Amino acid sequence: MTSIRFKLLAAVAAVLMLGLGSTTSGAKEKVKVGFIGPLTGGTSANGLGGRNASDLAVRLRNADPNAKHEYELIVLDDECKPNIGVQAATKLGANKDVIAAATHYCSAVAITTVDIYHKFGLPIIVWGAVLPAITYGNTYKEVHRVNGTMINQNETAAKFMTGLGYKTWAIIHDTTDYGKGHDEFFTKYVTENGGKILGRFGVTSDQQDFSAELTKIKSLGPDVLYFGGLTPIGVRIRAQMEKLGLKAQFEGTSGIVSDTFIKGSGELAEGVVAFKEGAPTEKLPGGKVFIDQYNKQGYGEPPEAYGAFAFAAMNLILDTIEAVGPDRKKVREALNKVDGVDSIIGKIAFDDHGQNTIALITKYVVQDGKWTVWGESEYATGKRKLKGM
Amino acid sequence: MDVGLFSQYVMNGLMLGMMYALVAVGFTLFFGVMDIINFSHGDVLTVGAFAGLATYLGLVEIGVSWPPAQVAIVLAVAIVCTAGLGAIVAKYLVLPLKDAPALNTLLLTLMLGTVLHEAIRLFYPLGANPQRFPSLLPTDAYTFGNFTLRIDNMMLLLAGTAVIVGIHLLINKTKLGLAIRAVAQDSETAKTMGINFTLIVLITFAIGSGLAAFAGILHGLYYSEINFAMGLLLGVIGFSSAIVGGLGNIYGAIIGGFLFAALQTIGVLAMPFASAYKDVFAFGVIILIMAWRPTGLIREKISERV
Amino acid sequence: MRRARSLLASLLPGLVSAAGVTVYVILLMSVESQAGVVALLAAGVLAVLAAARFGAVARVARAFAEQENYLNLMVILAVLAVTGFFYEDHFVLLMVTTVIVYVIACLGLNLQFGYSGVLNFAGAAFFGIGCYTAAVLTMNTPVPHLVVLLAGGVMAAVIGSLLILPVLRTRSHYSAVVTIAFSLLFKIFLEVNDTLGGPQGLRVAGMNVLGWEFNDDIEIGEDFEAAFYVSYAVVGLILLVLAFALVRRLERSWIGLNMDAVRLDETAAACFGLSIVRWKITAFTLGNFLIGVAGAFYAMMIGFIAPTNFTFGDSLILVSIVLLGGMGNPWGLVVATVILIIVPEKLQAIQEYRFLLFAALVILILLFRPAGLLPRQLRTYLPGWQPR
Amino acid sequence: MSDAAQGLLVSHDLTKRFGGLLAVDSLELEARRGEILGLIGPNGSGKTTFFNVVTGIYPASAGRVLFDGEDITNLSPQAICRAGIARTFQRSRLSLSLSIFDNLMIGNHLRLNQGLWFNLVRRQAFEREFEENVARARELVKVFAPPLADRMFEAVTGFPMIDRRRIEICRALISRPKLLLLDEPSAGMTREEMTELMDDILEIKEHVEDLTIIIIEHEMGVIERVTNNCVVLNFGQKICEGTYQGVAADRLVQEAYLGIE
Repeated sequence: MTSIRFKLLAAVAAVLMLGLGSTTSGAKEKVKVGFIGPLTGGTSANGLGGRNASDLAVRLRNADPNAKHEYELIVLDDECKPNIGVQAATKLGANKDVIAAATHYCSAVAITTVDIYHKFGLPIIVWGAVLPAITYGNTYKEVHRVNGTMINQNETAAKFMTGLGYKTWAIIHDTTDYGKGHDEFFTKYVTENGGKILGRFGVTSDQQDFSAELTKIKSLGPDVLYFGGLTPIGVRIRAQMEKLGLKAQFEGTSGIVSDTFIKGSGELAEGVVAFKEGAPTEKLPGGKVFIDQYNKQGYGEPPEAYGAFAFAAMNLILDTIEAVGPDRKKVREALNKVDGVDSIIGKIAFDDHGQNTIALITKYVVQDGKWTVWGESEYATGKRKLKGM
Repeated sequence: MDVGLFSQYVMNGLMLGMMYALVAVGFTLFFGVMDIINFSHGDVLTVGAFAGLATYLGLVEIGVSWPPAQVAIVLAVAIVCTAGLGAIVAKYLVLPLKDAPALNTLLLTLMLGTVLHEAIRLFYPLGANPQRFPSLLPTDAYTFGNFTLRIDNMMLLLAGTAVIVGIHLLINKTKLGLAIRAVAQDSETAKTMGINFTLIVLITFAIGSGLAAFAGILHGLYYSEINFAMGLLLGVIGFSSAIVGGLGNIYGAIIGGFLFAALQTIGVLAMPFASAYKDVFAFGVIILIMAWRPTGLIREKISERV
Repeated sequence: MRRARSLLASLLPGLVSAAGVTVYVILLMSVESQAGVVALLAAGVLAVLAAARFGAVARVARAFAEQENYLNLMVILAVLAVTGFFYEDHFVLLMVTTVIVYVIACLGLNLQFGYSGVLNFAGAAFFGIGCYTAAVLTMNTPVPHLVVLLAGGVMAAVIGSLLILPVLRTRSHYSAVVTIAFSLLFKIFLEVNDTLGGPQGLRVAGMNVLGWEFNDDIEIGEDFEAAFYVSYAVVGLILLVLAFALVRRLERSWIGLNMDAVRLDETAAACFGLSIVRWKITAFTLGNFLIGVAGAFYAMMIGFIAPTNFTFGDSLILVSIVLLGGMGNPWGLVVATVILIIVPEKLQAIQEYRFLLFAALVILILLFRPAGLLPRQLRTYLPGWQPR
Repeated sequence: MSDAAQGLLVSHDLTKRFGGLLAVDSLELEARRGEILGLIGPNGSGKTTFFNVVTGIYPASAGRVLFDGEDITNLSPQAICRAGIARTFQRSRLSLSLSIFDNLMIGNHLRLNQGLWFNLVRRQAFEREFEENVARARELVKVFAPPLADRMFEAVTGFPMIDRRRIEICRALISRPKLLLLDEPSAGMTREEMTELMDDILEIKEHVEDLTIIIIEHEMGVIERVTNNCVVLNFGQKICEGTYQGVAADRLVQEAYLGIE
């Protein structure tokens, strides 16, 4: 009997608290928007950066006296696992108060959840997942993506590298969808451009020792070691190349364009090349403001490689809601028509599949402990030389 | 395959095997005295490596820059940290569960491992990111064709061998070792002969965990990088090695460690375009070995009293 | 008349507690604000502690033991009540069904090491086999989906039988390594292998039984519309009742006794003619079957599966549930699953600290309540049977 | 047709080696039908190992074991149980977390219907079999451990050593063996308990005709009171046999065993 009385008390307490919670809203209509990304696990650094950037977009908007609505950001963790992603997507989709969302860094999660957004009619913008099929594998009007796919990235990379005169490659990729996708598209474009793949090595994302693979690669003697994967193993591979005296040029993907890679590799990072969608944030209209504002908010984590995309996606959502009102269908229609809107990642234009078509790819090289745009580096001018040049 | 390349593979395999063997020996020591698996061992190794890194950063801060002194102090601090941690784990988490089913201890230590590496991820500054580990040893390299021999690797290999030989001598030639072996054989009898059971267990855990710190520093120096998750797979592989070799037997653990490293290396060599299968191959072979030799390659003495 | 009244009296504690818990769960699922969730959870813990202090828990337990059939029915009604209450709320229903699926899988694990002492650290792998079977069958063949559920279980059992030899020959820690190795191998294999979708995984068709399309929202008449998860929740509940009944009957038979004997003392059991091999195989295979069925059902509900769902860490969560609930107690599983699945979901505030707190909680329970939250009771062969 | 002149259990040249250690050395032993045979000897003389080889837990290194005229050497423990041998263990090996009834039913394994279909689906038939066995178990317990008959559905953990020993003996008896092997039943008991135990054993003999018992004991009082014959082992070899009085007077035995104590 005691337990019942306790529960009644608890219920009363909870109801009171609910009441208190909901009385704080001001004069403006409150509108909810969502963010989903990996906040725990191996890729959490990127997820937290994206969350902070989205949060920044919402905070800036709420501080704007001209905004028609007051926005509330609902943040959910997908752990980079498809089943957890489904839970998060269902939670947002089923909550009719949520008008739109910026979602997913991990491709395996995004590819799983697009059906759910479609089912619930929730318009979303993918802010980091790069698998082509997320937009091109369906015709869902709800699904959009601001960042480019790995197709664009590898086409540029292959053309650029063969253009420099490199002939042969060995590939190490992690066995996630990210690594395997990069392997597939890079192989395709590099072969089209006359390059040759001498060997291909899949590694698991928690592998520590790559000496067997690297020794084998050393005996194959490629000009370039292409790595399709994320920063943590990128750092390990770069260090172990050195120990084994492997002198090939190191080429990475968007997954290693981070300060962490440079911090982790130290002087070994010098001369590493990699490719990423979008222009460097500080070079874009509003990019400087983004970086200043981000630093001003005092977030615990840096924005990382895709923070700017998350910011752009969230901003686009907020703009659209301001324009057409908090209605999922209207927002969806308006997003489908986005064509040439300015943002901190450049102009955004969605094609029939909701894919941003003006996906600019920037070439980077590490120079003196910094990711430097190729054209501005001493490597481009010939003052410094890549390996084997 | 030319000689240089072959030597390179052997060298790689030896280093990897050494790392696995050091971890496996810890597992086997714990099993010997307590008949339990301490699954947090891999993460204790991570703690050791991070303690070493923090010490190094501290030393740089106060101006100690002579590498041999740095190595010595980093090792000493890391080993003392994990040895203490090991003893605390034994006293407050493992010994209280002495009479519980084996599964409880297994799960408890697994969860302890999670607590340790999650704590590093969340509370070490930028702990979620890989950390650069300094090169404290001379990095001169000699090249013979396809074979690159680095002085630091050679030193690490020798140091690892010395530690394993040292543990062997400690267990087999000293009074402490005798006591450890007595407890391992039959803790009841050992108690009646005046051996302080609890003390021996604590000392064994301290030794084993100190060994993990050593392996962690070795790992950092060899790979120049450490991260919060490095102990997970090392723990599982070290455990598998100890089991395949035969629990409670130091030689078994060493053999198991080198066997696992060999399997992975062969996996890459044999399947140039399918090397991702190398772990599938290695674990598959482990399962087959267990089917063939259910108590490990070096058989555990059956001491079941009927 | 008097009989009816005494029946009611003995039912009352169980009825009241079941109703209380139902209301509590409904409240918990409806509360959004973090303060509300924390207050409710604290109130729940205090209520249970207080109830235990004043002997109410024991009374409830006795009521459940004496009037099992009525109270089992009561619990089923409670789940239906929660489902009905949230008939429009997709997310809550997804959580309810997820809990149901986990309980089914853990019932399988419970057969394996709760009863027979056969360690299995590859629960998530066998679950994954069920999922992949469902993916392949629903997308490529016209096999009816109820048969797909069975096929998922059979596949898990068949692939599990590859491990039978090493599992039978090894004991305790040695058999742990066999399943741990399998668990790691399974996930890596799926990632590397391209025919099963590789790291991206596979699409799974939604369930369809005799033309009843599960993935469509339910519309009755003009005004009534219910979330499609209601279908999954109801069918999941039916599966759960079947699995629960199977496990319960097994426990309450000579077979359950044999399994206990094998777990507690193989040598002694062999000396009385028990075939250790036979009962270990029975438990391992049947357990994997249940896990596989749960997997096939889950895959059809989620719609897309990928290797990262089936890691060693996921297997550990399953093992933790069985241990925390109280080895060998199916009701304990239910309680532990609800706590481990629902609470972190509601406590969004702990986000990044979730794993840390989860691990610490398991350690505390193992230290201070080693037999689990609801320790297993002595076997009663027949429900409500009293020695005369 | 077994030869009445031959013993129920006969071992020929039975040898068990552990590495270099000869635990049982060319043992010739015979237990005659219906007798209680005592097996004595110092610690480590191979008594328990002999039981373990007979019940199939250890394979024999050499030699043969005949039971009821059949060769049972190296059969599985299960097959030996089926042949009609039941035993108790030196350290009590009851399943402590189970009830007395559960433990007895483990002993009764071979008489229970173990079919999946029967156990899972035919619950009414199962109910009948269950009730029958409750009655059987109660009957047995009433004879050998009357106070326990009303507490059959309590966990064994709660009972003192003497009761556990009784339960263990009941567990062995419920399968109606032809041969009962008792491994140091008096271990860890007080004087009074030991007297009760001896009464129990003699009572078993009275109730169950034709039962043959081999008993390992250190307590000479027990051996003296209950056994018909004795075999003395030392270092795995038989050094003497005969009645207790005869054996006790033997010089070899006194040297090996009694003298040393």
